[in-house]
Amino acid sequence: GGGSDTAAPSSPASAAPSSAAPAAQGDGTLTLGTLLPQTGSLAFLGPPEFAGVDLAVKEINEAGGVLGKEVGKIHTDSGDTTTNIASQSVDNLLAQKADAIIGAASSSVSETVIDKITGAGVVHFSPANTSDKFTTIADQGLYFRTSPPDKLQGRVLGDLIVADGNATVAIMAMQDSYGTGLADQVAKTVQDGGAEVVERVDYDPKAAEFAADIAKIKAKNPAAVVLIGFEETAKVINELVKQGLPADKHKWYMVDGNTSNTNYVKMPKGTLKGVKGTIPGAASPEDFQKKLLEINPDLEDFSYAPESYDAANLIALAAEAAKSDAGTAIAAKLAEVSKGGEKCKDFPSCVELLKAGKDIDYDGVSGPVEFNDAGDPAVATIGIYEYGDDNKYPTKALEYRTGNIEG
Amino acid sequence: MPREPGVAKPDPILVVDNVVRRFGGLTAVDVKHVEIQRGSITALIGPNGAGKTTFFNQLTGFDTADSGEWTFNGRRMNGVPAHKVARAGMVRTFQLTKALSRLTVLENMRLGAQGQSGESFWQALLPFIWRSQEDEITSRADELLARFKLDAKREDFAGSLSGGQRKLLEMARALMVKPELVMLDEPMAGVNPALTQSLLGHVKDLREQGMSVLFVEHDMDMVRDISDWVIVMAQGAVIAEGPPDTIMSDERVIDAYLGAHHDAPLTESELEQQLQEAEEALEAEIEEDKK
Amino acid sequence: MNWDIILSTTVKAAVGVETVWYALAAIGINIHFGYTGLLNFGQSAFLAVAGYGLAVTVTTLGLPFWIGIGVGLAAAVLLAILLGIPTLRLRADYLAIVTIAAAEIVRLIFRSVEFKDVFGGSDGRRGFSQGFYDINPYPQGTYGFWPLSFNEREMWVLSVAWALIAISCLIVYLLMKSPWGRVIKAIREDEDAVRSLGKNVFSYKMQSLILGGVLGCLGGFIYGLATGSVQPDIFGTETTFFAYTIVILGGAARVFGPVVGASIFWVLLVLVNGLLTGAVQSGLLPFMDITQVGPFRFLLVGLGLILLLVYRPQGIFGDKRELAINAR
Amino acid sequence: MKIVVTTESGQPVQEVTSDAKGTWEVPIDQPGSYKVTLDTATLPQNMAIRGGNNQRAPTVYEGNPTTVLFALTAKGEDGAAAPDEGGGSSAFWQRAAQLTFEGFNLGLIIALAALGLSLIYGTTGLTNFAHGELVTLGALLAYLVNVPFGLHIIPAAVIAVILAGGLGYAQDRFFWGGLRKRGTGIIAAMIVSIGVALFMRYLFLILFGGETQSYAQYNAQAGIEIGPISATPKNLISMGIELTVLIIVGIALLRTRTGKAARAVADNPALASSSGINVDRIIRIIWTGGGAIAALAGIMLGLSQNLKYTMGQELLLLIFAGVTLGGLGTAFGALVGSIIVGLFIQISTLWVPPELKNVGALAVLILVLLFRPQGILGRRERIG
Amino acid sequence: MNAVPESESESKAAVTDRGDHLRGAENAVLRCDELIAGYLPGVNILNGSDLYVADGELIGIIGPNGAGKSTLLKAMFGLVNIRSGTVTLKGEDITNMKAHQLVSRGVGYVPQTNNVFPSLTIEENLEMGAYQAPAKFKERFEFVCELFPALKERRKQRAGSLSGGERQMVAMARALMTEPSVLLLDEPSAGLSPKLQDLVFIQAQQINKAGVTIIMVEQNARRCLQICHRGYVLDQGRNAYTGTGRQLANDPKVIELYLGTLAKA
Ligand SMILES: Nc1ncnc2c1ncn2[C@@H]1O[C@H](COP(=O)(O)OP(=O)(O)OP(=O)(O)O)[C@@H](O)[C@H]1O
Ligand SMILES: Nc1ncnc2c1ncn2[C@@H]1O[C@H](COP(=O)(O)OP(=O)(O)OP(=O)(O)O)[C@@H](O)[C@H]1O
Ligand SMILES: [Mg+2]
Ligand SMILES: [Mg+2]
Repeated sequence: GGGSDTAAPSSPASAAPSSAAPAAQGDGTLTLGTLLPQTGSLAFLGPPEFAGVDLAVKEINEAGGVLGKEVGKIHTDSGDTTTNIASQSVDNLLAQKADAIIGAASSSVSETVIDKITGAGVVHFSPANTSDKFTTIADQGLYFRTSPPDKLQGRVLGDLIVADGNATVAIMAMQDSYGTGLADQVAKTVQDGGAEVVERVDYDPKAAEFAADIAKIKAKNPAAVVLIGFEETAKVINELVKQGLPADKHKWYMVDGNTSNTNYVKMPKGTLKGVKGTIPGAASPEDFQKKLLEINPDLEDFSYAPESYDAANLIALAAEAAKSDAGTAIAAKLAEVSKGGEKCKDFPSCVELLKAGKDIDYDGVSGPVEFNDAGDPAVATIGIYEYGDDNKYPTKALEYRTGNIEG
Repeated sequence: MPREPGVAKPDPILVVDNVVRRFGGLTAVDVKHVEIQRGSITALIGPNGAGKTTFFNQLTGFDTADSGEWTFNGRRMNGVPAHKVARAGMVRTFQLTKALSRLTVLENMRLGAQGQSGESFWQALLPFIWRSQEDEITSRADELLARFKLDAKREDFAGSLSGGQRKLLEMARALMVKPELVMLDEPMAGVNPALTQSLLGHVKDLREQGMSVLFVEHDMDMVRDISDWVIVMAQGAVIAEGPPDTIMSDERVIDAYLGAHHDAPLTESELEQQLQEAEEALEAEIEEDKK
Repeated sequence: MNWDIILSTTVKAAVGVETVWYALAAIGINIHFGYTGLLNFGQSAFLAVAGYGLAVTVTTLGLPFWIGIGVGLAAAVLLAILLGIPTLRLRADYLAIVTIAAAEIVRLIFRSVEFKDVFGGSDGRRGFSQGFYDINPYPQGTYGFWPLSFNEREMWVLSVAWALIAISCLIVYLLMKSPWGRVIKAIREDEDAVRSLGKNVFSYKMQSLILGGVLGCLGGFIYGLATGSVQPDIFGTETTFFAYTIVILGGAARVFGPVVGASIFWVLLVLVNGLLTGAVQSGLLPFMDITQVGPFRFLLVGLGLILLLVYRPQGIFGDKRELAINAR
Repeated sequence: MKIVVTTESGQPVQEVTSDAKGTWEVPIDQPGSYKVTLDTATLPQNMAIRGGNNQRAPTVYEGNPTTVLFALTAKGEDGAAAPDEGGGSSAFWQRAAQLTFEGFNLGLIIALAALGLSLIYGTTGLTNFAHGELVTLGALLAYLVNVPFGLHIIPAAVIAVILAGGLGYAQDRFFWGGLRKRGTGIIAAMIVSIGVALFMRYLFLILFGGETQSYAQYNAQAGIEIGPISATPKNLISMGIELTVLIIVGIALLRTRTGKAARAVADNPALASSSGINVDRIIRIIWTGGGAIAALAGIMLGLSQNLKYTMGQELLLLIFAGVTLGGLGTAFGALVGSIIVGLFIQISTLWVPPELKNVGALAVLILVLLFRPQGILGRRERIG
Repeated sequence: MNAVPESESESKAAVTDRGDHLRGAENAVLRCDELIAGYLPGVNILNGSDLYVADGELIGIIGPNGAGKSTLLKAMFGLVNIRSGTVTLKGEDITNMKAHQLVSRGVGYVPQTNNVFPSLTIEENLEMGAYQAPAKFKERFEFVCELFPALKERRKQRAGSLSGGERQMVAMARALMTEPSVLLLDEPSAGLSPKLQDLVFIQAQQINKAGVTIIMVEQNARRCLQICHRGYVLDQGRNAYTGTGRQLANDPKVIELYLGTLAKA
C-alpha cells in the first residue's frame, strides 16, 4: 500500500511508439524505471529499495518535479538470475521510454542487462551492485552506482576489529560479489593491522543450514567473528549461539547488509549485546526510516533504501542541471551534481540552488556520494554502531569515518 | 536318440553346460547339459516355476547366470549383452508381453528388421538412403501382420491391443528379425484356438525354411502337434527329453506336470466322472463344516 | 492502461531472445524426454558448460571466439558422455535425480569462490561476445516494423538463433521420421523389448543424450552472446523446469512443440505482467501494490500451467490418443 | 614498549613508547604505506608477540586512523597458542563429531520431508515438485498461529500440523483426485505439480513477504555441551520427534491394513479397487498424512533454521536425493537415504569448502546409484 | 443389431437375439443390456453387448482376440467407463459403480493381465484379497493354500518375482479370498501347467456347485464350453452366438471361426 500509487502518471504524454526515434532524444518528461527484485532470492531487498525510489519521487514531485513536469516512474521486477525475467522487464521499460533505470540489486542481473540498457542510451544506475567488474565495464559512460562502498567499509571494519584488540579473526561471508568483496577487504586490513584471519568461510546464502560452516569456525576458536551477509545472518547467529560461540565470548562484527533493528529482536535479550556493525551514511538512518515507513508501513528491512533514494535524487538533479531528460545528457551531469559545489542534502534544496545557477554537491542519506570517472562513488562515510541489550542498535553511531573509497 | 536328459544331437545349434541361477536360497535354474537340434522345433515344458523363463533370460543375456556357459552356432555366448545375442541370430519373446505402447503396430514390426541403414545416426538424416529398404521391410511386416490377423490394427498404437493380440505381435515382431533360432515364451497363451492352429502351420513353414524353434508352452495339444522334440524341466533341472509321444507317457512327467487328464480332450463320460468327484469332494467339505 | 506498450512488448516476447534460447534448450529436452523417454533434469548443465566454455576460452585464455564455440560444443558432448555412462542404465526416475544432481554440481562449481579465478564466481564472466558482433552484417540502426523493433545487435542474435532453431527442427524432423527415430521412440516405451530385437540401447541413448545436449547447448551460447555475459545461477534447476514446461506446453514428441511452447510461455509471462502492471497503475486492483506484480505474475503462470494441463494435457500439438495409452 | 614507525622505504617517522594500557598513537601527515616495528627488547619479561613477527605494514588512508596490533602471549606458550596447527587432530575429531551430529540433525528433517514425498509418490506415482511448498506451508501456518495470534509454538505447531493435514486432504479431494479421474498421465501431473509449486511459492511471497522470520520461542537458543558436541535442547527434542514419527509411519506402512492397502494401491490401483479397496480413500489418507508430515518437517526446519518463503524449495533437491538414494517408494528407504544425504553434506565439509557441501552429497548419490541402480533399499524388478 | 453369418439355420447355437436375452434375463443375478463402452474417445469397443447370468449359473465367454471379452468383464466391474447401456446386479443398477463397491456387494474379479501386486508378498496379496473381511483371512488363506500348495511355501516371496504361472495362481487365490457370490474370471487358466489348468476348471465347477455364479472368459475354449452351462461367443464387441456349452462346442461355424480343429486331430 502506501501513497506510492498516487504519483504515477507513468506513461509519457507522447507515447506513440515510433521505433525510429532513438530513446536518447528525451521527451521532456523524466521517466525513472526501476529494475528491482520483486521475486527471487533477493526479494526481501525489493520493498525497501522500491520505497526509497518512491520516497524520492514523491519528494521531487512535491517540489515541482523536474523540468517543470512531474517525474514518472515505472516499477518492474528484476527477479534473480534463476528466472531471467530482468531482460523482459528492461524491454518493457525501454518501450515506455524510461530515461534512467534504477537497478538491479544483484550484480549478476545487472550484468545481463547492462548492454541492453546502455545500448539504448539510457542511464543504468544501481543502488546495490558491488562487483568490481562494473568499474571497468564498457558502459558508454552510462553506468553509475550508489552502492555501499565495500572497500572503505571493509577498511573501517577491519580497523575496528584490530582496534578492539582481536588477534584472531574468522570471517563468515556470503558467497557473492558483495560478500566476497567486503570479506577480501576486511581480511586484508585485519592482516595488515597485525591480527590473523584464522578462518574464512564463504557460504551459499541459499543453503538449508549453516552448521558445517560454523563448525569450521568453531574449530579455530577465533576472538572475533565477522558476519558478512544479508538477512540469512539470523540463521547464522542461531547456529553460532548453538555451537557455543555467543557474542559475549567472541566478538561479532556485522556489515550494512545485516545490521538490522528488526531481524534479531525476537532473540533472547542480550544475544547481540556488544555486537558492532558498520553502515554507510552520515546521518542516523532512523529519521529516514520513519519517512520510508510512511511510504510502506510493512517495511522490516531497510537495506539499500538510502542508496535507491539517493540514486533517484541524483538522476533528477542531473536532469535538471542538464535541462534535458535524455539518458546521455543526465549521465554527463551526474558526476557534476554529486561533487564540487555548494553542499545540499535533499532534492528541494538542491534544485533551488541549481535554479539559482549554482554548482551543487549532493550529499545523500547513504553518504556524500561523489562520483569518479567510472561512475563509482569516490567518497563515503561509514557509521559504526553497537547493539544494546535489546538486540537493537541506537540511532547514534559510536563514530563516523569519512574517507576516499579508493584510499 | 536316447531319452536321457542332455543327450547329444547330431547338429546342435545351441549347447548349454552347467547353467546355474540362484535367487537367494532358491535355485531357479540348474541345467547340466542340453543341446538344441538345428532346424527342429523343440518344446520346453515343465511345471510353473520350473525355471523355464529364467533359463531363457540367462541364454539371451537378460540376466546374468551365476555360472555356466553356452555356445550358439559354436560361439560362446555367456556374458554377451542381450542385443548382441539377438544380432547373433537368437531372438526371444517375453512371457509377459512387451508391446511398445506408443508406437503403432506397424512400427513395432519394422523395428524388428535387422541391418537397417536408416538406424545409423548420419544415414538417418538422408531419407533417400534408407527409403527403399524401408519399403521392403514394410511389405514383409504387412505379410506377417496379415498372417497374425493384426492387419486391421496396423496403424493403431500397440498399447491399445488386447492381451492375446499382444502375444501375437510379440511373436510376429520376433520373426521380423529373421532369427536362426527363435525362442518363444508361451507364445499361444491367450491366443484363440483357431488362430493358434493357423499360426502353427506358419511355424512349421519356418522350420522347413531352416529356422530352429525353441518354445515354452503349457498347451499340450500344441506341443504334440508341432514339436519334434520335448525337453522337460522341473525345479530348475532338465529331468527328461524325448519325442512328444514318449515324453507324454512318461510317468514322472505326468506326475509332476501333466496330471491325470492330460491326453485327449475330455470325453463326455470323463466329464461326468469329474463332476461327480467334484460333488463328492464338496459334500465332504460341507459335512466337515457341519461338524 | 497503455495497450500499445503491452502489445508491443508481448509481440516482441514471442520472438525475442528469451524465447529463442529457451526454445533451443527445450528442443534438446524434447529429444531426451519427448522422444527417448530420458528424464533429463540437468539440461541447464549443457547450457552452462557451453556458455562457460565460450566465456572462459575467450576471457580467461584469451583465445578467439570461434575456438570458444568449439570448446563449448566439445564441453557439451563431453558432459553428455560423462553424464551418460553412469546414468543411462538407471530407471527413468533415478535418471531424473542424478541429472538434477549433476547439473547442480556443475552450477555450484561454476559459482564457487574456490574456482573464482577461472569461472568468475557468482558474477560469472563477460566480455567474450566481441568476436560475434564483429561479424554482424547488419549496420547500426533499428530494424523491424511495429510492434517489432530491434537494434542491430538484437537483430543479429535473433537471426542466428532462429536459423539455429530452424536447422534443429529440420534435424529433429528428419531423424524422428527415420528408422533411427523409431529405435529412439521404442526405447522410450520398453528398453528390454528393443534389446531383444538386437539394438544397442545404450548406444542409442547416448546418441540421443549427446544430440539433445548439443542442440540444447546452443541455447547457452545464444544466452551468453545476447546478454554478453554468463552467470552461474541462470543455469539452475528453474531453467530446466521452465524448459520442461515449454516442452509439455507445446506437446512432447512434436517437432515444433518446443518452439511454439517457448513463444507461448514468454508471451504469457510478459502479457500477464503488462496487464497486471497496467491494471495496478490505473487503480483497477486497489488491493495490490505495484511491487506485488512480480510475484503475482508467477503465481498466475503457475495457475495457467495447471489449467492448461488440466484442460489440454497433451499440450498444444500433442496427440490425445498417446496420453490415453499412457495413463496410469 | 618502544615502537618505531617508518615509511615504506625506511625513512623514520617517529618512535613512541606505549602507555600503561599498551596503547600508543603516531600522527602522520601523509597517507600511504608505513612500517611499524615493535622493539622486542622492550617487551615485558615472559611475553612474546603472537606469531613472532614484530613488523606490521599498514596502509594509512586520508583522514582515517589506522590501527596496528601486536598481540602478546606468554613466552613459551607460543606454540600452543596456535591450536589450529598444533592441536589439529583433536580439533579435527571434535569437529567430525559435531558434523556427524549435524548430519543426523539435517538428515532427519530431510527424512521427514522425504517421507511425505515418498508416500505420495508411492501411492499415486506423482513426482510432486510442489512438495517443498508443502513443507513451507507447514512452517508458515505455525508462524501464523504463533506470532500474530501469540500462541506458544508447541500448540501452534500442533494446530499447524492438523491444518496442513486438512489442506493435504483438500488438495486431493478437490484437485489431484479430479485430475486422476480425468486420467491425467503421470508426466502431465508432474508438470502440473511444477505449476502448483509456482503458485504456492509466490502466494507465500505475496502473503508472507520475502524476509526471513522466526518463531517467537526457542529463537537463538543457547547450545549445551554433550561431550564433543554442542546441541540445543530444541534440536534434541526435534530429533526425537522426527525419529518417532518416521518409525511409527514406517511400521504402520508395513504392518497395518491401511498401510498394506497403500502399498497395494501403489502397485496397481485398478487391481486394488478390484480387491475391494477404496482407492480414493486410501490416497486421501496418504495425502492427509503426507501433508501433515511435510508440515511437521517444515516446522522443525523453521525451528532450527528460521522461516522464508523459499525454505522448502531450497530443501527439495536434498529431499529428492534422499528418497532416490533410499529407493523410491519405501518409507525406510527415505529414512536411510536422507540420513546418508545429511551425513555426507556435513561430513564432507571436513575436506571441501562449505560452499560446495552439496556437491559432495550429490556426488555420493551418483556414485551409489552407479553401483546400486535401484537405490539402497530398492529391489530390482525381474525381466520377462 | 447387425446381421451375422447366413448359416444361422443350420447352427445348433442360436444367433444372439434380443428377445431371448430379455426373456432369460428376467431373473438374472447379473445382466448387461446394450452395453457400449471403450477406452479412447470416439472408439467403441463394446457395441451393444447383452449378457445375463442366472443365479448359480456358470457362463463361458469365448471369441477371437480383441473381440472385447476382457472389456466386457471390465465394464461390468466398473473398470471401463460405460457410455450407454446398463449393468444390473440383483435388481440394483450398478452401471459405472466403482469396483470396490461391487466387491462389497459380493462380486469378485480376476483380471487377465497385471493381476498381482508385484511389491507385496504373496501373503500380503492374499490379505488384500480379503481386504473387506479381514477376520476371515486365516480361514480363507488355509483354503486357497490347499488349492495351490506352492503358495504356502512361498508366502513371504514378493509377487513381482514370481513366474508367470505362479502369478496366475496368486491372482486366482486373491479373488477366492472374499467368498464372492458372483465371480468374473478372465482367462484363469492362461499360463498354468496342464495339471493346474485341470485344477482350475474343476475348482471353478466346485465353486459353482457351492452356489457361486461364475462368468468365465477362456481361450481354452473347449474346456470352458465343456463345463459351462451356457456360453456366449463374442465378436467385435457384440455377441455373435449363444447357446449351451455343448451346442456351441459342436457348432461347425463356431468351430471354424473360433475353436479350431487342432484338438480333434
Ligand atoms: N527375480 C527373482 N527373484 C526371486 N525369485 C525369482 C526371480 N525370478 C524368478 N524367481 C523364481 O524362480 C522360479 C523360476 O521362475 P520362472 O519364471 O523361470 O518359471 P517358469 O518355468 O517360467 O514358470 P511359468 O511356467 O509359470 O512361467 C520361480 O519359482 C520364481 O518364483
Ligand atoms: N487400454 C486400451 N486402450 C485402448 N484400446 C484398448 C485397450 N484395451 C483394449 N483395447 C482394444 O479393445 C479391443 C478389445 O480388447 P479386449 O482386451 O477386450 O479383447 P479380448 O476379447 O479380451 O481379447 P483377448 O482374447 O486377446 O484377451 C481390442 O481391439 C483392443 O485393441
Ligand atoms: Mg515362465
Ligand atoms: Mg482379454
